[in-house]
Amino acid sequence: METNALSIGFAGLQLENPTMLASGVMGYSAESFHRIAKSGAGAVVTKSVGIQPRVGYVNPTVVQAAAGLINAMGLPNPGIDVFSEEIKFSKTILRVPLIVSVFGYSAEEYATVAKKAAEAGADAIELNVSCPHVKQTGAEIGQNPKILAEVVQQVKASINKPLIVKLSPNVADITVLAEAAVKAGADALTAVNTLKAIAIDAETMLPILANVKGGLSGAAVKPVALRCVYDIAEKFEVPIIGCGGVSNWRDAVEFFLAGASAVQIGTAVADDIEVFRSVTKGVENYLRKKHYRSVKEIVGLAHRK
Amino acid sequence: METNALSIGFAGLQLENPTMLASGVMGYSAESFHRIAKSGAGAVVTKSVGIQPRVGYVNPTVVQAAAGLINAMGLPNPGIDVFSEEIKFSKTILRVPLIVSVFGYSAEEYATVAKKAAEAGADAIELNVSCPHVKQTGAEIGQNPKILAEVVQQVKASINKPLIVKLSPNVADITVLAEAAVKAGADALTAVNTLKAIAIDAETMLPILANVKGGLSGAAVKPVALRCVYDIAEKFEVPIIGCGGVSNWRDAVEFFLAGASAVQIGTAVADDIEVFRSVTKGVENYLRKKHYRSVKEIVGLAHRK
Amino acid sequence: MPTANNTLRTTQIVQIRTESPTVKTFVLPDRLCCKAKPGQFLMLWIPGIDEIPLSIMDASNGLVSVSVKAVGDATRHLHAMAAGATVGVRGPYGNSFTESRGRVLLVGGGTGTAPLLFLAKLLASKTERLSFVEGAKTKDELLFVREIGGVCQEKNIITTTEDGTAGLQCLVTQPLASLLDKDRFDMIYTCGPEIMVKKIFEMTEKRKLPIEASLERLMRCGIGLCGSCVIGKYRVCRDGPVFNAAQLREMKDELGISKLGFDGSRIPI
Amino acid sequence: MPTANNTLRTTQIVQIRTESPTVKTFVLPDRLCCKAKPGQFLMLWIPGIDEIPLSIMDASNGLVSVSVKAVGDATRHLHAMAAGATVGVRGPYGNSFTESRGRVLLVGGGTGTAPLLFLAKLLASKTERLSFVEGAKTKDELLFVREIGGVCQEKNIITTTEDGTAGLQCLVTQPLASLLDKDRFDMIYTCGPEIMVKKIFEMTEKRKLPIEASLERLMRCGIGLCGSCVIGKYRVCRDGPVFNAAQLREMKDELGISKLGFDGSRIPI
Ligand SMILES: Cc1cc2nc3c(=O)[nH]c(=O)nc-3n(C[C@H](O)[C@H](O)[C@H](O)COP(=O)(O)OP(=O)(O)OC[C@H]3O[C@@H](n4cnc5c(N)ncnc54)[C@H](O)[C@@H]3O)c2cc1C
Ligand SMILES: Cc1cc2nc3c(=O)[nH]c(=O)nc-3n(C[C@H](O)[C@H](O)[C@H](O)COP(=O)(O)OP(=O)(O)OC[C@H]3O[C@@H](n4cnc5c(N)ncnc54)[C@H](O)[C@@H]3O)c2cc1C
Ligand SMILES: Cc1cc2nc3c(=O)[nH]c(=O)nc-3n(C[C@H](O)[C@H](O)[C@H](O)COP(=O)(O)O)c2cc1C
Ligand SMILES: Cc1cc2nc3c(=O)[nH]c(=O)nc-3n(C[C@H](O)[C@H](O)[C@H](O)COP(=O)(O)O)c2cc1C
Ligand code: FES
Ligand code: FES
Repeated sequence: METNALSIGFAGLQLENPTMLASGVMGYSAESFHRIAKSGAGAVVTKSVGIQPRVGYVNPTVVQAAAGLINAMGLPNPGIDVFSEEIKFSKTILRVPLIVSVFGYSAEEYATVAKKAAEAGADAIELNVSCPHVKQTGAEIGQNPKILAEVVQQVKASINKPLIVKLSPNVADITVLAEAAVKAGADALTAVNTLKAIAIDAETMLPILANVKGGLSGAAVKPVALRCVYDIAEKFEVPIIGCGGVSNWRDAVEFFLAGASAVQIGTAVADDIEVFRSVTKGVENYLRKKHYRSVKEIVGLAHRK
Repeated sequence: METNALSIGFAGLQLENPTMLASGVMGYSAESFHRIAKSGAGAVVTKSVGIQPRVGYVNPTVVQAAAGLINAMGLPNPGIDVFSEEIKFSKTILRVPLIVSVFGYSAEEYATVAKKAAEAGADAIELNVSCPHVKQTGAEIGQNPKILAEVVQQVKASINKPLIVKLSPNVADITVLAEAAVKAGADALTAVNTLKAIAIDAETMLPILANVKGGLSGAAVKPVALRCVYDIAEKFEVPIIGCGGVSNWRDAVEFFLAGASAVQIGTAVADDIEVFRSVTKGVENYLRKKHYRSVKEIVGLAHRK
Repeated sequence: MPTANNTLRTTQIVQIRTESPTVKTFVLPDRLCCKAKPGQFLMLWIPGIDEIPLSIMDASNGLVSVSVKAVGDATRHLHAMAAGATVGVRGPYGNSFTESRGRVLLVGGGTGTAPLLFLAKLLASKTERLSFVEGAKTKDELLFVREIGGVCQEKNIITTTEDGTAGLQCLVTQPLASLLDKDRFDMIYTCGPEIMVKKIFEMTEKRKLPIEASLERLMRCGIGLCGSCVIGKYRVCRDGPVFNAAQLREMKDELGISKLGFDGSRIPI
Repeated sequence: MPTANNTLRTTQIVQIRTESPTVKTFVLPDRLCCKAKPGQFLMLWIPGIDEIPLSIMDASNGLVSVSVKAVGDATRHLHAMAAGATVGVRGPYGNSFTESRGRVLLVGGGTGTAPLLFLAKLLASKTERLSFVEGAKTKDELLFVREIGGVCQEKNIITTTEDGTAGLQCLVTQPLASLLDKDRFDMIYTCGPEIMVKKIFEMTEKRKLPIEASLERLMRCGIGLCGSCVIGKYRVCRDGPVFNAAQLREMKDELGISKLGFDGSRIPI
């Protein structure tokens, strides 16, 4: 098998393999991106960046649940001006696409941050319109198709780079939001961000996270994330990046079969930073065993009738 | 401690302890209800019943996921006319409240079935407006506040028994649906039904469930279910029955602290039918250790400021 | 909650043997079911078609065998498969026959013979005497004749066919009455059509003999949740499929009389 | 993914000891952290306030101890707690010091002495010679003097204070130069303020001596996800907190110079 069985291109991005670091995980520094790339990731997505610096929430910001984690970091980030330097430096050492995740409190803010990120050298922009635990941004935008469309349009108009919109699973019908994003100009979709959740401690009778509510990630959400990808792929032709609970090659293959062209991995990095390599190797073996020449050939196969 | 530390009354129901069998689990026959009651349940909810018999879906109807199950039974049920006999017989042997779960394809159907169930002797009616895998009923009603209100109103007008509405977690904001249900006459809410999910098999490249999509239950969904209860309790004064991933006393306590007056248990019955007794015992010990005289005293405590 | 048993595993059929014109045995590698005990069953996924409960007929060396009668859509699809085909497996599920010593009688009808053969192999070296009574419609449908001959002594085997093409011409229950009166048995095991099981149970009850019967019911989840397989207060998938005399007594209003259909209503057997 | 370590456990403080005007030791029962190795840390939840990383100072018989300096909101709340108070624990996390034989030197500053004391106890019987250099601002803040005296020979202990109220009047790094030149050491372990660690590392580098240093960074998740604790390409929580000479060399642009602040921007140390 040629070594490029794993390479995949979509939305103007060219990936050597279809695994990416999910936003928010080890996502601040060029050295971290570099290390993740060396661990086998085909692309890296940065922590979500806004217009101003944010210190995020007090701890606890992460708590374990059954087969997953609940986090409420509160979008800590140094602001796009400071982060632009990190983007520039990253581009000098990184040999895989760097996707900058962006958030804002208005369409204008999203556009401003995205523009600066693109100018600093981002290979693509991912819009975080789905963070479930920060008020007035994140999911509040990602749950309303009209507001979402406006944000996507303004960002699209202000950058010349591929635009990925990361969707929230906390909606009644994700295809409505997907449609709004695509019609407004999204080149690809990431599905999905975390599920809105809470953890309460019986002993102290208190919510554990300082922010009370957070987002559930990890294996627990995989069946929901996979269903979101399946739902979108059933309705549109749009490149989808699957995200939620991927920790081994089998999970990744399930996402490809559901209709994803690539997968993002977040929580599983806690277990093993080399997860990108092991997933990629596993997918490669799978393709070989099944006599496929490219991962592209299996995208969406679970929909065949 | 008096033995009635666990007893709780709400919405006109009086329970000896705050655990119930969730709808759909062992939910067809009087003998099963009786056995569940003997295993310590404070009330039992039947499988959801409609106006006509339904055979449900072909197998596979259940598949295991990380920390949970995905099921798509397809609402198999003998129809309310046949089931009325089972209700009548159940009432002759059952010493805990029997709650009949009802579904329909229109407000009229819901009302008709609920009326017959009430006439046959149901102690309360639970409306299943949240089944995520049967088209044109279930979640499609439970995701739309207007349709939901209409269904609740019609049912409420046709019965003289407590009316519980079981909500779907597959919505952007569960409090909107909760509000619609309460304003339309719901006496209590059950939160929540399953999360819409899918399982795909890498080897055969096929969705596993015959119905393709199903509902995720079990420990995986607990953080989401708990958040739904917390969200509702934050906004209204309405009795809430927590449901989703309860398998031990700690889970139950977390639901009480979040604002639930009782919990339903489904998936955990697969591990141990005596789960009702062990949960109840555990809650009792907890209350004693914490010097509470009644479970009522801890309902909603996680909201204290 | 999530257990290894409940995880759906895909595997490839390694061998298919034709046992009769309507029954084939399928041999599958499976790490968990190969450790099953006689009486347990598995859920077999025929991809894209159905998932059905099947008694385990043999289990050893990483392999598990099931013997399947083609009766409908799923079983016919399975019969049409060739070695190498992919299927899914969950389990093993359910309880198993208890191990008895002394004089043991096994009574099998149809594919119900399969789990009894598995049990017989286990008991062969541990019992004082192992008797096997097997019945079928016709000679061709008498299953595992050779295998039973390998574990029981010739004189302890009785076969019956309805058309008289082999053994006695009668129902399997016929020779039982005199056998039970003539001989002392420490345990009777049975599996087969429910009418047969019911009759045998009536015979053992009359004589106050211990019995264990493996029952079949419509099964969906296989793990005690969906309620499809309920008989009386018992779930066949989880509390059974093997039930003893005390339990069978509790379900006498339904045994051989009615079962739950796909819609959960009671239908006559 | 979900591990026992990562599960938040609540537990009650069983003992509180005052070590200095600013440092208290808290003893907690915890099934998992009581098995920690020297160098590992835990995340302590102060309910309703914060959750902070703390080095494990001792672990045995079901109990774990941490020594905490009151420096801000969380640590002051902790100091205000009484025995019996409920806290939450996750961990133990991170790697640990490697066990060396031969002649070993430990250099501690401030609460950095805590994990070194834990290590010293472990190494006492296994090494040829165990030397301890400890520094503090003033006599009152010299931690664990008695305990260190219990594991190291008097002549192998050097203490320094900035105000000269005990031991030598100088920084802890001062006596080190001559010690390292005079004596042969097979391993140097250090933990304390990063400026101190940096200086010591420069000294060991000059002399080509092996070293292991435990670092501190802002930590949120403690499990290698959030990126708060990154130094160079390493996550202090997951790849550390203990780093060897080769690793310290890789982070020399940041060690003692800058760290990530709460907003993820680089701030000077
Ligand atoms: C514990 C148990 C062990 C069994 N062991 C064996 C065995 O070793 N060999 C064997 O050949 N058969 C066995 N069966 C029966 C086997 O499961 C059915 O023959 C099979 O499911 C029929 O499927 P079908 O689609 O081919 O037939 P269908 O056309 O669906 O129906 C044919 C008959 O099978 C019954 N049936 C259908 N689906 C199921 C189901 N999910 N569960 C139970 N019964 C069903 C129907 O009630 C009907 O009477 C067992 C059943 C149970 C419950
Ligand atoms: C691996 C590790 C081991 C540690 N071991 C000990 C120990 O054994 N004893 C001890 O007294 N202290 C230890 N610390 C430092 C301790 O975590 C901080 O002193 C504590 O978090 C301060 O919290 P505060 O709210 O009291 O102070 P704040 O007012 O929040 O801040 C005071 C200082 O502490 C730092 N700090 C605040 N929060 C954190 C955090 N979550 N992680 C790291 N630093 C933080 C700030 O940068 C600031 O410089 C350790 C830190 C790390 C990373
Ligand atoms: C600690 C943590 C921080 C996260 N921060 C962000 C973020 O800043 N922006 C974002 O879009 N998603 C963020 N996420 C969500 C992940 O990118 C991802 O969508 C989610 O965790 C599901 O994937 P996983 O199961 O592989 O972790 C974060 C997740 C975690 C666990
Ligand atoms: C096998 C199965 C069948 C179910 N059938 C129904 C049903 O008929 N009606 C209904 O309202 N909920 C049904 N549910 C959902 C449960 O009542 C419950 O809301 C859900 O499983 C979450 O609770 P748990 O995690 O304790 O199982 C079913 C769940 C399972 C697992
Ligand atoms: S098959 Fe579902 S309970 Fe037995
Ligand atoms: S504290 Fe989160 S990565 Fe280290």
